[in-house]
Formats: sequence, structure tokens, C-alpha cells
Amino acid sequence: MDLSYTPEETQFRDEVRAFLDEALPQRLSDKVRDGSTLSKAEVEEWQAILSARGWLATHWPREYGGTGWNVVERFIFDVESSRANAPSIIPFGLSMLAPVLIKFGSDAQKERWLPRMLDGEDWWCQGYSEPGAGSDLANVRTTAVRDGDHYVVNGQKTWTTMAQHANMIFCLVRTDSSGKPQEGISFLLVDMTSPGVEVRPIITLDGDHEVNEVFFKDVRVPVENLVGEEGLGWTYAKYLLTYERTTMAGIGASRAALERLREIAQAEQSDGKPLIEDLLFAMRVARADIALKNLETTTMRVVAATAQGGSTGAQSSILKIKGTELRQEISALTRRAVGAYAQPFLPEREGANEAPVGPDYAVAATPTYLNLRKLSIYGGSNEIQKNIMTKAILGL
Amino acid sequence: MDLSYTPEETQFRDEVRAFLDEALPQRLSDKVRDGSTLSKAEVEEWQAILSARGWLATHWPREYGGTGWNVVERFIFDVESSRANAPSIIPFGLSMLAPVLIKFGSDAQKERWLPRMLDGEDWWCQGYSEPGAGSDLANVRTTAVRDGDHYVVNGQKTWTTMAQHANMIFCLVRTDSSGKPQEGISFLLVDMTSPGVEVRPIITLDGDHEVNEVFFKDVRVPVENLVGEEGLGWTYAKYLLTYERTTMAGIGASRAALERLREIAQAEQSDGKPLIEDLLFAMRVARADIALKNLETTTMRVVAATAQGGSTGAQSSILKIKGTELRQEISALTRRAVGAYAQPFLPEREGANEAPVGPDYAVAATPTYLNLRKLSIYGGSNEIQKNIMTKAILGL
Amino acid sequence: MDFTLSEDQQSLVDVLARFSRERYGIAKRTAAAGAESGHDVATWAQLAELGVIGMLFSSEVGGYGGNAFDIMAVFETLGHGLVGEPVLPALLAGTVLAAAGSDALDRLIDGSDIAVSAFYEPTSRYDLDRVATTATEQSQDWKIDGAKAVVHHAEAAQTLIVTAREANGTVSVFAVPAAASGVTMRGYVTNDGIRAAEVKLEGVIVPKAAKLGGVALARDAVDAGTLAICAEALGLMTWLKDATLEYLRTRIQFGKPIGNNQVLQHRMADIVVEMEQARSAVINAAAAMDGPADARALALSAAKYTIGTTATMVAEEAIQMHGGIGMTEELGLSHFAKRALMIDHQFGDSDHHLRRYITLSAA
Amino acid sequence: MDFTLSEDQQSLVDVLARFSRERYGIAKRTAAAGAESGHDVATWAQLAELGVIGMLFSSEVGGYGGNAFDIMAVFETLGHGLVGEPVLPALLAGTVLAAAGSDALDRLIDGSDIAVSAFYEPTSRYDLDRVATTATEQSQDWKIDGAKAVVHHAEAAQTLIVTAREANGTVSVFAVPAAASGVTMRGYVTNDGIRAAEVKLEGVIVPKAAKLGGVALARDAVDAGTLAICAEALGLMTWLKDATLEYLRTRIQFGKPIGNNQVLQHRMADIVVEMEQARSAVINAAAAMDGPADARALALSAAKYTIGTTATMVAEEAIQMHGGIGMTEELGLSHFAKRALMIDHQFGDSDHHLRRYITLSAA
Repeated sequence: MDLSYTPEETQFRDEVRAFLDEALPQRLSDKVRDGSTLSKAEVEEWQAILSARGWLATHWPREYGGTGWNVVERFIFDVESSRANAPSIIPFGLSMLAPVLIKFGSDAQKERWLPRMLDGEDWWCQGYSEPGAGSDLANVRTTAVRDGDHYVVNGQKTWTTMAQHANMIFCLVRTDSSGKPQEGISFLLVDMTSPGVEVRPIITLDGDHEVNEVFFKDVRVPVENLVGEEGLGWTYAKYLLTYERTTMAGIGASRAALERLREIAQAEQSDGKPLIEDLLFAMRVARADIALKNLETTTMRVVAATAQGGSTGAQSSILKIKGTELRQEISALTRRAVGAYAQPFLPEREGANEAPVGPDYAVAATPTYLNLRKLSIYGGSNEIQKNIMTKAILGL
Repeated sequence: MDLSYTPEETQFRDEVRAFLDEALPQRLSDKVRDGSTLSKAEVEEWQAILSARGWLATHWPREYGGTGWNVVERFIFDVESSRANAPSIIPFGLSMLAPVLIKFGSDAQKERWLPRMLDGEDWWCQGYSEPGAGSDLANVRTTAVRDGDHYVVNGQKTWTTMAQHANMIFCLVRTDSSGKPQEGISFLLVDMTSPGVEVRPIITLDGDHEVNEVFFKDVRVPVENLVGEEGLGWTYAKYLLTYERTTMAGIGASRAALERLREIAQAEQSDGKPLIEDLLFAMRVARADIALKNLETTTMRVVAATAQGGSTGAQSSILKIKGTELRQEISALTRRAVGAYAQPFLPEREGANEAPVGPDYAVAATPTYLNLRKLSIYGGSNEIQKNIMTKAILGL
Repeated sequence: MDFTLSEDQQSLVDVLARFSRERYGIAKRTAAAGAESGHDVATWAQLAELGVIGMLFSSEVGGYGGNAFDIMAVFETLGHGLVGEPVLPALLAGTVLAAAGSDALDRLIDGSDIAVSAFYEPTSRYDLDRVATTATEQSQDWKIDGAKAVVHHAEAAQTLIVTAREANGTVSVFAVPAAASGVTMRGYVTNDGIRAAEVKLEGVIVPKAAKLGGVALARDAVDAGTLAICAEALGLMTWLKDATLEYLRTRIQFGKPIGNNQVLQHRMADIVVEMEQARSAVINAAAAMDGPADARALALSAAKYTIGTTATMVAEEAIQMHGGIGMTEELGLSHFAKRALMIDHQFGDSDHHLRRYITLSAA
Repeated sequence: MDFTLSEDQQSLVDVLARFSRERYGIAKRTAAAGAESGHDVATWAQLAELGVIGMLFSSEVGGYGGNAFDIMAVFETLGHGLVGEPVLPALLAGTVLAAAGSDALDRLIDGSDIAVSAFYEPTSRYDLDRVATTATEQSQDWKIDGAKAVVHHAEAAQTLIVTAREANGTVSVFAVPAAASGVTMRGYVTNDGIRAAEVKLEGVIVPKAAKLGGVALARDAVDAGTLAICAEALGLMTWLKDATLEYLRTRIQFGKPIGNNQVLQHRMADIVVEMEQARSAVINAAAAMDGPADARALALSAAKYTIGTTATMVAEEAIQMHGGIGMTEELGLSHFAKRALMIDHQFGDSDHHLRRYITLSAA
């Protein structure tokens, strides 16, 4: 056994670190560290920097303008980026749609859509979830009816992340209702500027506008925007779900959050000394730290197995469950650390620059905690993950 | 609201305390406190003392020689006895069979069996569980076939507590297999000295001999030993299960164990000071202490509701779950407290008086912890209790 | 032993519950917190009229209640209705005024005035003794300088009850008119939708009589407030539990109510078990309020610790079992959940009180 | 990154696993613990022959393994077979002997001798520095007086490796022949079915050369032992998990396999999640063994803490899910569970190591 990277991997990691050191604007990493919401322009700014370096499409083969990285390199890049508080790459186009297009899309689709992702011309969002469906993704009721060279789409999607910024959405739509729920689903690319598309914000309990409802009323979509074959949309969607998911553990983000927590607990005074010297609090931090170190190695074990061609099926459930629990725990500790100043709420208004109430680091503590409640709900809730594990690992 | 006892209740409590102070032999309470197994003679000694005081049959009406106590008085007596480390009253005859006989038995049965319980002439055990049935008590396969003035019993009971001391057993037996599992069960009293009865010990993981298997091979039981009507045994058994169960919380025993734990943690040295001054350990003790104080009041709330005629149905599940978890937690803390001396095992041999390895208080720490694993398994496992709660409280 | 409400308590509870059900709601609460006054003037007057404020004080000082179980009954009901009005500040300020024999209490009880306590400071965390605000005695008056943190409903108040340190080092409690020169406020809404403010006191001059007494007055007020928000949490948790149960019964997924999932059933059972324990903890605290100081402190810390852990668990579980919809501001659930979570940040969190419990137990 | 076993490791693991499956078992283990020697002489010889002991030591000192992952592989396999032979004592004693350059190690590796460490004392708890045993230097020799607690396999040993305090206060490590005059033992079986003894040393005379070095030798030995029992716990947990899964699949209650209960399914999922975490913790510790002292100490404490909590959880859950039958001595399960529980009482429990982790993190 050997936990260390190969010399090549170490060199790659150093290269990533050097790049982040130089190219990542402090202005952006401060906002990420403090849990502030990034504007559309800020996200695009970072993605343009990555694209210029050729590091935006980490999952793609080189022939399409991707990095061609193997699983270990992707892992290293993800972890280092998160630890450096780099903004997340918006995954919907680059990491979710692109692999489907590359595998199932037509040449014309690849030529049209992939370069626009690299150039930042399109902002994609994902139209899977529907009202009332929850974790039952096959419960698709949005319909697409063929009418000449178009599909006419009617229905509603929900929990659509950052749809307010998007000009394109890829959707699961029902083109046939006669068979089982998983049959008759198609995979369609929809221009959100088309007549009949309406986006309505959903404000989440942290006061943020991150997700939306998207309504389709007689929206006409050219048939060339159908990916693959009609009725096989579920297959394509599932391909994504079984796709490499070691990033689900979120260990880079948790490590960054834990380091920030230590700084906060050093700054906060309790009983006349830094909070971090309070044994009860130190115990909570230590337990999270140990769990995170364990999870870092668990993740690397899965990465190593994947690199050797192993499947990540049930293992990814373990990473998802433990990774989300841990990030939630760290956010709860951060809320606890800031004491009474966990209470004030400062709405973030584009352009406004209100001075914080209490210490800078306290502002986002509660909203971040509240926002991260989503981690155990979305991406297949942690309960669903345990159901999956029951079948896959336990044979029950 | 008022948490305090009435003057009459306070006086009663003082009377119980005074009696325990005077009548409870130190020799016995020391053994209970240290988690040692009491011999048959020791149990009988204490029951004789209680009987002489008229306080042995706490559940019975006065007309049968019972105390006639109300629910609050019984509660007070139970808690005070446990806190004083008095031996438990063996419940099978006095608390489990007797209420059934009083409600469903014939006059002849009452006249014959009840006085013998008070005099200590019979030691009863309970023949409900059968191999492989687990929590499914209606899964009775032991048969009783009528043959003239006798039933002929064949089959096997298991988990029969202290059957090795018993001369009588009350059993659920199957007298009819044609209907649903709950039908065709009868309630039979069997003399264990009858030919064909065999008791085999089950040694539990703590090395103790507390439970047994009891085998019946063509055992002839006079028909006058049938309680109530043939085929209604399940009704009688269920009557017992819905019977007052506030003692299930075991708050007196937990309080005594927690006080003992504090003494141990005061005596044990960690890092040059008493273990109880170690904040991590103190935190565990404090959490148990708070939970116990909460449970004491929860129990009193149920007792008060029962005294006012309320049902204890689902509430008794709450007491059972929380009470057993807490006793197990205290036993785990005690094991933790004694450090490396949790390891030596000294088998208790009747008559033998081996000096302990390590401190006196360490000897029983691990065996007690192991023995108490049973609390969350028997009496309807805690999982079964939650199923019950789901139906009763949650309406699901 | 008697665990039932008195007739007076029961009738107030019934009236108050009905009021908040029929004439109050989250929309009103949210609108009030957004406004500068931070509360709904009409609702406040109605609460006073219903006797809610008077129930918090004994008849000797002009109220018609005032024992610990009265406070418990009122606040549990307020919690169940998610009432955002300044009843908690009134309890704290009023407790100080009552102990000091101030006749300002009358105007509090009848609803004409609002008074709030302002004890904590930007760096005091949960420690009442860590007071940097100074009170300088001058020939005719006191001059007060300092800052107070997260003062609920400060902008609505006529009177601020503040702690300040005198030149000799002792901490005393003063009544400061909110309109006094040198008092400035920065108001905001809290994460749980209540109005609060940072208060600055710069060269604020108050008369000699403004000094109400020593820091013990503040401590007693915080004790009462601690009991109150523990009881409030019971009401919040009951609402959250019932809403979640209803959701489990009615939400269909994969063709069945999600409540058919045994894991959710058992987690609901765990919630019920812990909620009964939490109720017992609050009863224990209420019963200890008039007893010896050490037993009262122990019982209050036990209660606040129990509430802190249980309310957090119930809020998190309620959101989780609701799934995505539980994450939305639109659903009432999120508002109850956030209040239940923020209670752990008032008067000391569960760690603070567990530590205090350990210290007190060892003494 | 490479998380696979080397060929040497894999082949020893395969042979050892097969040996314990086919030629060892709980009956043999229990019988051995009941006998005075406390172990099974034939089994011990076979283990030595298979190379199990040699695998724990490097080729420089006469073994054919000795790196941390060798130790991990051996002990995980021993745990899965619930082997009760004195391999752990051999690791500790041998680590000391190797560091001291003693040629007694050869006889340990080939199985002819048994040596055990005796570092802890009746009141030392888990602290290696709390040594009351004294070593008095005399003109020709050392005189050793004191008592050692819960010394596993002491009665089977030819050599005891003990710590003792010299007159100048420093603690040193000595090799004491078990047969030396003044050495007495009281043997017993432990709750997890291993033979151990309380050892008394009264005026025991050993030659000058018996002093092997300072207390650091004992510390390094305990580090190796800590890694070893953490790995052992992985083997135990795997066995417990598999046995419980099998039970959930095959045990019918209310007409269905009890594994149909979703709550038990999710609890098994939790166990699997935590076991993977525990394995990572042990890998981290093994990887840190040859690194800097502070990183090694941190990783070992993280591992022992993780193992302490996880093994306890797995043992308790395995018993609970088995129900009554899990409580019986007859079932193999209870023996594995007890060993898993007792591991928390060797070399410091989870609290001890969490505390140490906090202290080391702050440094």
C-alpha cells in the first residue's frame, strides 16, 4: 500500500496549486470562503480564466477541447480548487450535458454546443425534477408532442438551479405515456428565450435565490434538439447518474470550511480564552477533523479503484452520505462558533455593499448552514442512498 | 402544575426509606450495587423480609394479601427500592401470574397458588418464548393435548429466566392449530418436578446462567391447572403486556448506577486527577444525568396520568426505549471508567469467594454492561416498541 | 404530583392559541419584521388585551400570573403560533422593573409601552458579566457609553434596560430611554424573522434614579427568559412534528405515502421520545424557578441544553423528511424550523449550558 | 496511490486465513485460555511456521516483513479468525528487542520463545509514564520491585519486558526472565477469552545487561501494538458484519426475513459507511508509522479513536440485530463482539485518544 502520489501526480498537483495561486482572484476566493453568493459575472469570470488555461472541461477528451485528465488528475484538480476556495465550475453544461452529448449526441450537436460551453456563450441548466416527484426522477409529466419539425413542450420543472442565469436547459420530457414510467422519456435541449418559457424564483430558507421553477407553455423546440433516440432519455439520464461521482464527498470544500472554522474559533472568545481552547468545542472540531481525514482516504481509495477500472456504484453512496453529513456538521459547528451573531440576517443585494453586523465571518454562518441542508436531500437523498446500498452492498 | 408529592405520599416515601434503611441487609445491597449475581437463598431471604412486612405483593388487592397500593405508591416503592440497591422482586409469580389468576383464575386456583407466592413456597418462571419465535410471541408450537383429566404437553420454551430455581412454570401452549396463530393458545400451570420436564442452561455472553431452555416430553398436567378457558391464553397474556409498565423506565436502578458511576469516576485517576474532573468524561456523565432527570419526570408524568385513569399504552414504549438506552449508556460509561480493569473476568462460583483483580468496583463492569444488552432486546425489543409507537402515536 | 394546567392557564392558552390561529400568521410576522417598528402594533395591543403580558407578572406588581408555569404556558403557546411580537423582551425588561419596584411596569402590562433588555455585547458571547459598557457617575446623573449586540425589538422600545460597569468595577442595571440623546441603532431582521438592532450608547445621560440595581437583576431576567424560550421551543417542536407527520401521511412517492418507510417511522418515534424528554426538562426548570439558586441554575442549564439539542434535531429532521419543499421560504415549516434553531443562540447554546451544568454539578 | 496488498502480504494473508478457518476455532481458543499456559502450543508453532511472527519484523533483525502494512495485514487476518495466541505480545516485546538489538528476537520469530510486554500498572490507567515499579541499580545488577496489570499471556512467557523507574526518576525498559526469583503471577481469563495475569515483581534481580533502553522503546512498541489492534478490529468487524447480514437474510420472523425491515437495512448501511471510514483511519495510521513523530501520534490517535467508537457500534448493533441469540455464549458472534469491545480497553480508549488528538492538534 502507498498513500502518496506518484512523482507525476505530485508534479501535477504543484502545477495546479501554482496556477490557483496566480490566477485565482483574491476577490473571488474571499467571497467563496465567506459563503457569499457569486454573481453571474463572477462565475463567468472564473470560468473564462479556466478556459484560457484549457482547464475548464475537466471531464472531456482532448479532441473536444477538454483536459483529457484521468480520474486521479481530476480528483487532484477538484480538491485543490475547493481548498483554495475557487468558485465551483457550474456543472450542468460542462459536466452533465457534455458527457451525454459526447456519448449519445449527433456530430452536429457536438459541433454546435461543446465549443459554446468552453467559450461561455451558453449557460445551461438542468430540467429533470418536477413538482411532487422528489427522488422519483422517472415521474416525468412534462410532455413533448411532435408537430412537424418541432416538439411542442408543455409542463413544469422545479428545483432548477440557477435557471435565472441560463439561456439553455436540457430536459427530460415525456414523448410517450403508454409504457412503464421509465419508457417514453426523451432528452431535449430547449432554448430558454423561446416564447412560452417562464422562470419563477424559489426563495430557499436561507433567503437565497438559487433554484427556480421553469414553466413550459406550448414551447416549440426544433427536432434537431432531440439528443439520441426518442424514448431513450432515461437511459441517457441514468448514464449521468452512474458517471464518476467521487466529487460527491466534497472533501476539498469540507477541508476549506474546517480550516475557516478553526480561524473563527481562534478569533471568538469564550470565557476569556479562544473558543478553540474550550475542550468541548475542540472535541467537536477534532471529531470532524478525524472524520474528514478518514473520508479523504476513503475517497482516494475509491479514486484509485476507479483509476484501475473498478466501478464506483455503491461506493459513491458511501462518499455521498458521509461527505454531506460532514459538510453539514462543519457548517453547524461554524454556526455554533459565532454565538449570538448567528442571528442577524443581511440579505445580499446585487451591487449593495452593506457592512456586516458583528464579525465578517459571522454573516454567512447561518445562511450557509441552512443552505447546506440541501446536501442530504438532493442528488438522491441520503435515505435513497441507503436504499441503494442495501441492494448493492448488502444484497437485501 | 406541581411536581412534588402530596403530604401523604411524602410520608409514605419516608416510611419506605425507613424500612429499607432498617430491614435491607447491607450484605445484599452491596452485592446488588456491585452487580453480583444473587443466590436463590439471598433472593428468598429478601422476599421473606418483604412478605413479613406485608410489602411483597405490591400489585395485589388487600383481600389476597397484597398491599392495595395505588400506582403512585407502587412507583415510590419501586424507585426507593432500586435506589437503595434492594434485590429485585422476582416478578414471574407475584407480578405476572398473580394478576392473571386474580382476574381470570378460578377460586380454587387463587386459594391454592396466591398464598404460596407470599410464603415463598413456589418459585415461578414464565414459559412464553419459544425457539425461533423472537418477538413473535403468538408463534407458539408447544402443544397440550387433552387426555382424560390431563393435558399432555410436548415442546420447548426458551429464554426462561431463572428456571433453574423454579418449581412451577406458567406456559402458553397450543391446544388448537386450526385458526389464526393468536387463537388456540391456552394458559397452563405446570409443575416442573413432573416427569418429562427438563431444564438446560443457556450461558449468556457475560458468562452468567440466568436463562434456560425448558423441554417438555409427554408431561402430564392436571386439567385443573388450566387458567380460564381453553383457547383464550393469548387474551390473558396480552392482559399482562398492557398491564401497568412504568417500572420499565428503571429510573431507580439507573439512578443507583449513576451514583455508583460517580463514585468510581472519583476513585479512578486519569492524568493525575480524578476521572470525574476530566471534562470529556464529566460531559458524558452530565448528559446521562440530565437525560435521567428528564426521564424521572417523564415517568412521573405517566404515573400521574395513570393515577387519573389514563392509559399507559404508547407512553410505556417511550419509557421502555429511553429507560433501557439510558441504563445501557450508564453501564457503558462504567465500563469505560474502570479502564484496563474492564478486561479481567472472574466467574462467580456459588460459595467461592475469589478476591477481585483490580479494584472491587471493576469486577462487574464488563459483565453488567454485557448482561444489560438484553434490555433493548427483551420485553418487546426497542425496534418493536417503535413499531408500536408508529401505530399508536403517529397513526401510520 | 399534578401535571395539568390551572384553569386560568388553560383559558389563557385557549384564547391565545385561537388568536394566533385565526388572526395571526407568518405573513403578518414577516411584514412586521420588515418594517422599522419591527412589530405589529395592532397585534401587540390585542396580546396585551388578552392578558398575555399580565400573565407573566404577579398580582403584587400589577399582573395576574407570574409563576413559572404561567410563563411556560404562555410561551409554549406563543411558540406554537410563531408569534413574533416583543413578549420575550417584555418578560426580561419587566422582570427587572418588577424587582426594582418600578411603576413603569404598568405601562408594559397594558401594552402602552415596550421595554427591552440589552445585556449582551459584541464580544461578550453568552456571558452576562463580560460588560464593557461603562456608567460614569456624575454629580447629577450617569453617563453611559458602550455598545449592545443583537437587541431584539430595540427599535420598537421606549425603554432599554442595559447593563453597564461602574468605575468601581461592579456591573449595574440602568433604564435608558430609547429616545435619549446619544442612543443610535442599526436595525435588521434576524435569520428567524425577528427585528433586532445593534445599539450604540455614546455619552448617554440618564438621571440618578435610572440605576435599578445590580447585575443580579439581569441574571434573574435571563433566567426567566431562558425558561420562556425553552417553553417556546416546545410549542415550535409540536408544530414541526405535527406538520411532518401530516406530510408523511399525505405525500405520495413511488406510489405510496412516504410515511410507509419504516426508517421515517422510527425517526418520528425518536422525535416523539426526545420531545417528551424535552418537555420534562422544561417542567423541571419551571418547578425549580422558585427554589434554591443552585438547583434553579442546574435545572435551567439542563433544560436549555436539552432544548438546544432536541429543537435542533427536530428542525433538521423536519426539513429532511420534507425534502426539497422543506427548504423553501414559502412553506411555513422553514420559519418554525429557523426559530427553533436560533433559540440555541439566545442566552447560551447547548455547549454553554452543558459546561455550566458540569461546573455546577461539581460544586 | 496504491491500496492493494503486496504479493508477499497477500500470500501470507491467504495462508493464515485458511489456517484459522480450517484448523482453528473458538473451541480451541476457549480451551487454551482456560488452561494455565493460556495458549495452544501446537497452534503457536504453526503460526510461527507460517511466518506470521516473522512478518512483523524487518529482514535486518531476522524477520521478513516489518513494515506497517505488513503488521496491518497480519492483524486484520488474525482478527477475522479470532486468533487468541500471543502474537500481539510478541509484536510489542519483539519491537523492543529489535530496537535494543537483542538476539533474543530470533527465538521469538521461530516460535521457540514467548515474550510479552508488561508496561501498565494497577493505577497507571493508559499512561505509559505513570510507572511506580522501581529499578534499583546495584553493583552487579538491577533489583526490580513493583506490579504490572493485565499482562496478556504472561504465564506463557519466558521473558517479560517491563518498565521501571530508576532512582534518578527516568523510566527504563528491562528484560526480566519470567522464571526469575521474586516474579509471581495471578492468572485469569479476560472477558474476551484471552489469558492474562497480574504480575508482581518483588526484589527481582536481573543483570546489568537486562536494561534495554529508555521508555521510548515502550512507546514505540505500544505504537506498533495500537496499529495492530486497530487492524485486528477491522477483521473482527468484517466478521461481525457478514454474520449479521447472513442472519438478516435467513432469520424469518412474522413470516419474512428480518432483513426486510428498512430500519435494519439502513443501520447496516450505516455500519458499512463507518467501517469504510475505520479502514481509512487504519490505513492513515499505517502510512504515518515511519513518518515524523507528531504526525504518527496524530494518525494513531485518530485511528484508535475511530476504531474504539466504530468497533463498539458494530459489536452492539450485531448483538442487537441478532436479538436473544446474540446474547448467548454458544454463538460465535458473542466472542467476536467481546473482543471488539475490549480493544477499547487496550492502549487507551476512544476518549483517551480523542483527548490526545486535541492536545497534539493544538501544539
